[in-house]
Amino acid sequence: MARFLAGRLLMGLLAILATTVAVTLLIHLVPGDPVQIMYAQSQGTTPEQLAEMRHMLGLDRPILEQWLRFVLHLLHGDLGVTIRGQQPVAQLILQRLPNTLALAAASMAIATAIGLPVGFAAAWWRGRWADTALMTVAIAGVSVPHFWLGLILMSVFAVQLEWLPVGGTGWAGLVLPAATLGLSNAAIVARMTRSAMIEVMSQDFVRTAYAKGLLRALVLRRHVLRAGLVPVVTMMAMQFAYMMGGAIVVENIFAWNGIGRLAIEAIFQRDYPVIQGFILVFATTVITVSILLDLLYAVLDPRIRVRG
Amino acid sequence: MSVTLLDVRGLTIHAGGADVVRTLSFAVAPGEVLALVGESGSGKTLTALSLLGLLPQAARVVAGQALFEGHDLLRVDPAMQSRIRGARIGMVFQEPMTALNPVLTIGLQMTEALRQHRGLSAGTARAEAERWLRRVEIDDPAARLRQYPHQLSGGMRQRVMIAAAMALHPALLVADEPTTALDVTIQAQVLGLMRDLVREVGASLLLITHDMGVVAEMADRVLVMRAGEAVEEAPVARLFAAPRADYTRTLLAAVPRLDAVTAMVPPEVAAPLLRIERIGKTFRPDGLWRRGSPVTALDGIDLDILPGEIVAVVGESGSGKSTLGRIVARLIAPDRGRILFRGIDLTALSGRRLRHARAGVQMVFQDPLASLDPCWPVGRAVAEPIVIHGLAGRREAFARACRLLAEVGLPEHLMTRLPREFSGGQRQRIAIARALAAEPALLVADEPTSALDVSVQAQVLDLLAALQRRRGLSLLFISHDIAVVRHISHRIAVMRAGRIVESGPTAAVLDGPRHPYTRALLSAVPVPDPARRQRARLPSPPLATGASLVEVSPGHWVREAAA
Amino acid sequence: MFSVLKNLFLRSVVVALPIATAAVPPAVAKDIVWARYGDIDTLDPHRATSTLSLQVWSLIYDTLLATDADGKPVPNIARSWTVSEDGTEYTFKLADGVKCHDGAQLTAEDVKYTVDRAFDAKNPSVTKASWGPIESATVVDPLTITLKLKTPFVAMVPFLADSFSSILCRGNATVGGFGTSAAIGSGPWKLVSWTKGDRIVLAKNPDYRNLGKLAENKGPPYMDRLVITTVPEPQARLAGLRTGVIQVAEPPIDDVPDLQKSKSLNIVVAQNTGQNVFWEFAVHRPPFNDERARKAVAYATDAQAAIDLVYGDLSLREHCPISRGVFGNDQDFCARHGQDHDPAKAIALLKELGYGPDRPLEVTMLVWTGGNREKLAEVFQSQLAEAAIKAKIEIMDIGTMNARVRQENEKPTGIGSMDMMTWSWYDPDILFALWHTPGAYRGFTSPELDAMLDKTRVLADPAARKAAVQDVMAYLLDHAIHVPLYTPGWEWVFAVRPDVQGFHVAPFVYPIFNDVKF
Amino acid sequence: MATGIAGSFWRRLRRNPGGVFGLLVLGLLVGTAALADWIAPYAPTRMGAGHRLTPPSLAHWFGTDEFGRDVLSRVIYGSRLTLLVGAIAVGISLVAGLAVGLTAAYCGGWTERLLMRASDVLFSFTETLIALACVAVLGPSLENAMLAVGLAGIPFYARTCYAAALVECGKPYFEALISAGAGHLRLITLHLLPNVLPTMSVVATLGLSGAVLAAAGLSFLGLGAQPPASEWGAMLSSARELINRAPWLMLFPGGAIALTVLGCNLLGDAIREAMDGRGRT
Repeated sequence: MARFLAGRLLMGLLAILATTVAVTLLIHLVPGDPVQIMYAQSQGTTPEQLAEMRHMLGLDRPILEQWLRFVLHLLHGDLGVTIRGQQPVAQLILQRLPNTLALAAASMAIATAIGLPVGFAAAWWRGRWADTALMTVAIAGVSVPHFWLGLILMSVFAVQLEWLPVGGTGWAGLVLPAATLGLSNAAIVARMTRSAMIEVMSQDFVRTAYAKGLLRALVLRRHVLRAGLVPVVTMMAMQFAYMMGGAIVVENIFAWNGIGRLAIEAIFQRDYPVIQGFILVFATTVITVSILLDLLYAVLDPRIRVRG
Repeated sequence: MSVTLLDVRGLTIHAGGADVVRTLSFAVAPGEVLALVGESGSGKTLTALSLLGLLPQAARVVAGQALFEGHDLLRVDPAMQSRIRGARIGMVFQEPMTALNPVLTIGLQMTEALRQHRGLSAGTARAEAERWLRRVEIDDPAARLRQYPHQLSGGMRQRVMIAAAMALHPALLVADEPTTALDVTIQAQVLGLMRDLVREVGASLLLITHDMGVVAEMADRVLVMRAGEAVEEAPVARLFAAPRADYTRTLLAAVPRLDAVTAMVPPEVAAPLLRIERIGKTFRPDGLWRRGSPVTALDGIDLDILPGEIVAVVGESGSGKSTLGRIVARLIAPDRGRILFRGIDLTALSGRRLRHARAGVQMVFQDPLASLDPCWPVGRAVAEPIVIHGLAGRREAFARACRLLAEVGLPEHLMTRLPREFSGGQRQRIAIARALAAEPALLVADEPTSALDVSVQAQVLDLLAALQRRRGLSLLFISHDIAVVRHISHRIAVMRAGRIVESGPTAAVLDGPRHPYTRALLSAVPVPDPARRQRARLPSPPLATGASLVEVSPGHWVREAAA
Repeated sequence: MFSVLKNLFLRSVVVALPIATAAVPPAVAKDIVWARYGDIDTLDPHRATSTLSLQVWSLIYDTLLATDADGKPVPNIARSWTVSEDGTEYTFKLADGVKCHDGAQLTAEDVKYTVDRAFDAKNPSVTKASWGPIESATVVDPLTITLKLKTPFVAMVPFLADSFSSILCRGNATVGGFGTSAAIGSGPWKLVSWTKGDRIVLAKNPDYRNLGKLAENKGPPYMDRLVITTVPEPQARLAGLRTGVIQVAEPPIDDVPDLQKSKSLNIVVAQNTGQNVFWEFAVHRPPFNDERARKAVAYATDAQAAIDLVYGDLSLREHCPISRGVFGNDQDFCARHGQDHDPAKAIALLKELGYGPDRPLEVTMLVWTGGNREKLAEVFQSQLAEAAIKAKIEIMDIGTMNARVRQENEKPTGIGSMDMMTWSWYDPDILFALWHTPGAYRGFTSPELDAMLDKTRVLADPAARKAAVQDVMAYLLDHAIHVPLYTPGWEWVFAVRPDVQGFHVAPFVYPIFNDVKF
Repeated sequence: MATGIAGSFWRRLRRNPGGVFGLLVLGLLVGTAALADWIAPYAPTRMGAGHRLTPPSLAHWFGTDEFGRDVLSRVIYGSRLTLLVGAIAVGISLVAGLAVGLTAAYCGGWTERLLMRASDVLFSFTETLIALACVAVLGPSLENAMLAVGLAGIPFYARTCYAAALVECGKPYFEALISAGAGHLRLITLHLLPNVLPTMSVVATLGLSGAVLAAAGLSFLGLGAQPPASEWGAMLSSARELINRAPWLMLFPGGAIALTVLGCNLLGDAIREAMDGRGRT
């Protein structure tokens, strides 16, 4: 088990390092002169100012040195400053990261709370009308674009019924975006849980359990659920990453002040340091959470926890 | 207690649009061992599953009765069914690797049935489980109960299954091919164990198998099934001595007998076509960080194959026989040693020269389902090696492929069919035809018949022998079944844990085995003759390392234990 | 509000978050919440020009003079002022007892500090030119200051009434973080905190006395705090207004007619905004170096139809380069010189230049976000398309567009570039800032235009100055250098909750919160 | 013979209601895109075709938008953009995914480990982040969005192709061909590819729905289609401001996206079921 985790941690670190490389290169992939574009977005574009800007960003030095500089600064928690207003990027992102995480966590909670039981019920009544009904709803849910669902929920609950605020911060502001993201992902969780459970129910050891004369409920609770937990947990890791992706769009609909909205603004303002910071923080968050869930996976699956 | 424990009358099971079991009737007396024998697709497994109501969703019982202790098993309500299952009828399945829940401990999976059926407390149930594990010869049972299934070998898991079933003192134990997935030596021990336990508990045994040897070893009475119908039912002695149905007779004839006389004429001695010199191979788990322990598959193998000679390599799983076959066919590279084929060292070749030279060594595999590319019509598949080596133009290659298919007994008009439209036996023939297309000098056959039904097995073996004689091919025949090898090979090499323990002419080795492991191996092979049932089983000796091969008689080498 | 989110994050990341339907946390009692679509650039009046920033400066700082309801300069901190004969020396008498937010007395020293900082050699104010050619600011006594000019400059007096000339207290030099976390002025509201992109919190300045501003309340504001939040989505602002989380905000333009009918919110439309929205071109390269191309765009544009479609009656067609309410504006005069909607003329001019339906004139149209301008751009895009002008719309925020327009002007090559520029000013001197060499965006300049513009700065007599201004406007319109479209254009519509009294908007879109009560 | 397999495949597909519905929707989409010029009642960019913001009526089945443009025509022309973006994005992902997956499975050793680790890392970033990063670098436009969605899909296609190809490489027929001396190119193109394509066709169909969603998402954020393009995502974005006055405005573009995605999903599932029949010989 320790070796599995050490491997997983090392992989995570490698992935984050790869991200820093990608992020350093990002600014050079921009067609045309990035500094010209970036600087054009703010005051003054005289050649000396451009040169001074290029020097300040360190873009005139060789790529390797730039990367080392970037990593060194990263270790000191410094992600450079924004082009517009010279605000430290790290502070700007860390100020908003909790909002995105809260949204992703709330959506995960909703998606799991709805998705797991529905998926399980569909697997349990496989082939019967309940299964087809639930799965038809699920596939419709998967097909509805979450930004459209967001608009519909906003129109009904915030504009017409005025139960909830359209946007803004605080608990009330979180309900609609989390519902949007949670509902649209609940369908995916349901479909995945169903196929995972069906796969487990068709295993030989379930048939052995029945052959031992165990009661149906006991077989379900002890054998199927416990064995089904492992694939479900692996699914949650991918689901969280998917949720973070969805959060970017939903934040823009409901004016939820997370890093997603910050990223979109930065793209429009071509504020590359902010974009670089965003990509790094987003990737690191996703990787960290997947490692945490792998930890949970390793604990649940004795084949990894206990060496053969 | 009525005279019969289980009375099945007119059982009919419908699945996939057809009746797979038609009006089957049989009875099992208390304490009796009834064997249900038949080839794949005969419906024997479905019959067993229907008794416990475990039929897969696609299948359902349409007619018939199964009276057992006053209940009709086919129509009993779920509450009663769960009281009968496990408590009155135990079941053991074929595949030990997946029969246990990987995420639960052995202890929990053994005690849960005990606690439900006999209301034992956790402590007494655990003690009972421990007692039964010791009874099925599993060491340190207390520790084993805390372990997980992946920490036990296949044989041990099957023993756990049997212990779990018998601990409930069932009246009837249903065993569906319990030892098919196990090695010969372990198979013998598990069968013996099962017979003793059943007799001890006074239960009856319904044994489902396709292996007549196992039937001869275990059964009191036999029911032969074919395509869902009963063909013949008789006491085991009479069935083997005087089979009445033709199908039974062909079945018995097709079973290779260990004691059959070998009539192979050894070729005259000449320069070896293939020389395997000190081949060694160790598999290291890949991946930068997963430092698993390296596994030594081959530890210094020396073997010669003369032109036109059939050499059989026999050993249990993990002995390295398949690895050796794949190294000879240059599918994997050895760590040490050389392979001299017609004097050229295959291991040194690479790229275009390797691709040309290796045509001389072709391979036939075990799994007929995957031996042919599902997207290619068989005609084109057989012609491909010819096209690859430019031995002939496209049309000529096609014609030659027709001739090859005819040679392996397949009519010409099937050329354009896809592999999925052929049976296992036919597909193996096509695979052989493709191997011959490259006009090889040596054919490496890795368990070519072990996935086929017994009757088909015999035909393919005869085909191989005939082709070998007619074309003067050399054949490296790899198998775990000594009986199969008996009447096809000139020489035989017995392998264990990556080393050859004994090799020599087939008759010499099989009739006068000198190495203790060979003797144990031979004693474990089930002989399809009920009369020779009770002979003693020899235990396999501990692994001897460092000993060297000594020639005890011309061409007969034995690895002596270290002096 | 940030603290709520922080512990929310700690609690919810691992454990699945239980959706507590706790009641919405009540806003701190008695806060006025004013939601705007964007945030200020900086609190330092010498480093930005956006209206969003100006409005906040007008709350924090005070000015020497003030503007009355018609936009005329009147005394404020400066109780009176005298001008020398040759118009190059102005002396101001300051009111006594005016206090800065840090408690210090506001004296002539503070005015001198502000002027010297605006003319700092190394880092001058971006609006240095608008102060006029000030040579020196000398403190005569704590309540008297004299400004010496190189040449006469009549536009300085209206400038000193505008928030660009906010008086900075001396304390700002030493407080640290001036412009981002500190801003000491003498205005009705004190700075408490600024979280970029989220909110600015201002508290009541208890020592404030209204010496000339338009508010009826002569003392400090009635309410305790004013919170200015950034809520880019119009629908979010509207919903905030409805649920009471927000008191004052710019509503979605499209919903204004319904709001006016339903009376659920009071709609306040700013008058005399001085805002002017106009086409501007990159004149140093083809095609817009040729006057005919510029005129073609002017003829193809139907501004009246576009603003009817997008703004209904909230905006008016504007013919002059300086909008209604600014000295020198004359709709009829300008209409005679400009190019009104005439597609046939546009097509004819383009044919002369070799463009037609099969070879359309490709241009980029730069527009800045907000105020439904993207929608207006689409309308113009389709109007231009009918005259074989293929416009690719690029949307960005105002800071980005200012820099981009200048960059396009300085770029010698590339496809034609035009932009929908917006300026608001209280005095025709804006034309000097825009079109006098070197020009705010390094755009069109010419010697005869420069001469005409110089005259507008020196003529003290109103009639003479008006004639000079009209010469400049005629020149700009005849050569299609400055093609006026409509006014007002941004942040001129406010929706206020019915229970909020006393809110009104001073000329040039300065909201006044001193009288607000609810 | 070869049609034998295809014949039974189509029979099974026809029996699956989801498959039929999926085929119908995709047929409708392709038909609408092809015949847009004929069936659209008005030109998509013609302003003032009707009064502003009128609800669905006989003259305008889907009503009119804030410029008086006919929403039905814009949705019809929008189908062209959606089909174009979806097809090209899936094309990019599929071709690149196949190349990476096949090479990794066939070569093994370091190439395999390198390629697969890289795609795992990219996969963990989720498609949205990769698409955003591409658009941030290339700048917002429909073509860039298409490229971004295409690139973002590669890790998923590569992993699926790698898994399928690995299974084939392990099969005896493959090893027999190696021992028969078949060259690398021959093995990959004539044997690996045909056996991997059925699985990849399922991935491509489901991928199409993913690509359409992702592209619409980007346009919704203003990073994809620029005005006056009548791309469904962009139409939804402009409908957002008018949610008060014209709530019906967002129903039709959103509905069109949902219908297309539903069609692709159902078709993908149906193909997978119909194929499993063949897979389980």
